Amino acid sequence: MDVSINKHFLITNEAVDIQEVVDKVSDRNAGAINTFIGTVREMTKGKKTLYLKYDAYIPMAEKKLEQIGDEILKDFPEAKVAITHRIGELAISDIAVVIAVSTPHRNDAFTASRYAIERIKEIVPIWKKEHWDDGEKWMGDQLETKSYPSGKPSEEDLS
Amino acid sequence: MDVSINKHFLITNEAVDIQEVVDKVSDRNAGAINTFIGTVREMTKGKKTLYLKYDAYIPMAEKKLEQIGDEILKDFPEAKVAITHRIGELAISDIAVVIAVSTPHRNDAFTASRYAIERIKEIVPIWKKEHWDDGEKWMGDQLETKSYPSGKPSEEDLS
Amino acid sequence: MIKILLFAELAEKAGKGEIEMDANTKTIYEIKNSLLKVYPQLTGLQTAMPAINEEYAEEQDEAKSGDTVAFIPPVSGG
Amino acid sequence: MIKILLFAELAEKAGKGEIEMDANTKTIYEIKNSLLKVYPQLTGLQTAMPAINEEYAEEQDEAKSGDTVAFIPPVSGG
Repeated sequence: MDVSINKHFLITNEAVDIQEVVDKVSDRNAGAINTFIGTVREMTKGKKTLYLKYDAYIPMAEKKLEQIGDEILKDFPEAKVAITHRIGELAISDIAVVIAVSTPHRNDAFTASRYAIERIKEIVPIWKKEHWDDGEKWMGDQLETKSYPSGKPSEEDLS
Repeated sequence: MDVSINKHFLITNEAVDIQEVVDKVSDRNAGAINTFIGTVREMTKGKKTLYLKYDAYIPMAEKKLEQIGDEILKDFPEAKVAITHRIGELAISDIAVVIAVSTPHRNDAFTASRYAIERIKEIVPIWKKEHWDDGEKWMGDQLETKSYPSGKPSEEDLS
Repeated sequence: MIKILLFAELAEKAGKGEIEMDANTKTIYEIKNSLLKVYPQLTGLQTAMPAINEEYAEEQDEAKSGDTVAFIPPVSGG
Repeated sequence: MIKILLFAELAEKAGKGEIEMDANTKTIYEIKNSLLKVYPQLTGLQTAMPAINEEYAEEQDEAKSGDTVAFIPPVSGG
């Protein structure tokens, strides 16, 4: 049996099964589970993506995903968190990441799941290479809500 | 083949399959899918639930779920929405509801999914009966964020 | 004939989920009062939201013969 | 010996993802400058975030022989 299936914070080359990630946070005292699923979008600002390639610094990426889980537990001690991020070549509509957070009450599940995806885009060493029909490019910081002029997370983000 | 499987807004007696609901909102231009999964929690305010029973006014409930989908499309025209709510007897950890919303960008998926669960608790004719070891009760309004002193949705909620 | 639907606690207290009311036209308000005469235990009707043919309605709205009127207790899905 | 890891664009530009640097102790700042002498095309080092043994580090932090230093370009997971 593949032991990776039980890891709550996982980088994998395989297709991500949503149910498998959700099962890791299942809890008799969870009333709510929020999942965020990041998928490969075809069109971005009028440009057509053919496929993506993700690369990661695997051991550090898993460590940083786990750190995000720990940060969530500080705010929501009853939460359970699992995150799986796929790497390698992904086609349009493929799942890149699944975040699952269970909490007793729904507000916390939304807040924590939202927090997790923002943090992934800040501190987890994973890189996306876009392949278009007229070229390819390793993408930089993809944050939609915040920008790092220096390209670096702030001191606070790294705490 | 059961035609209900293709309904985006569904009340069902069967166990809810998360992947099946997510598949309904899959889209080449979705970059984000948010799912909210409501599960049966064992402990609420120190009281132990043995199981739940959900009842619904099925045709109106499906119509109101569809209305919620339409409301979301007004704000997010590129969103796809699917909601399945289970009725009948549910055990601890069983899934009561799955909401899936896909959008090109993640912010909208979170906002819309959050909106959907709040609206379900406002306007969709579904009722929960809690069964404890010392009794049972049809639950009233379960909103965590808002209260209706009259027990009725407001005019605005019904618009 | 107007069809009346009751749910959850209301259905349990009435001992049935469906009642047929012999009438051509009646406001929700009149239907409630008629029901309360026969089923005085249905105090929950006061906090229920009425619906006519699967759309929420108001006290003064009229149901006609052939319509379905439902009394929706405070909902608790999700 | 300090092990240097490069990723994404940095790895492509260097033509490799792993470099061994013969040194006992070096600050991140010194490692960067050494790398740029051999691989002047690695301008992206300036916006990369350094890490020592899988934890983010600062310019003035020291890596010792046996440590792994990684240069993390702006991330784009999710």
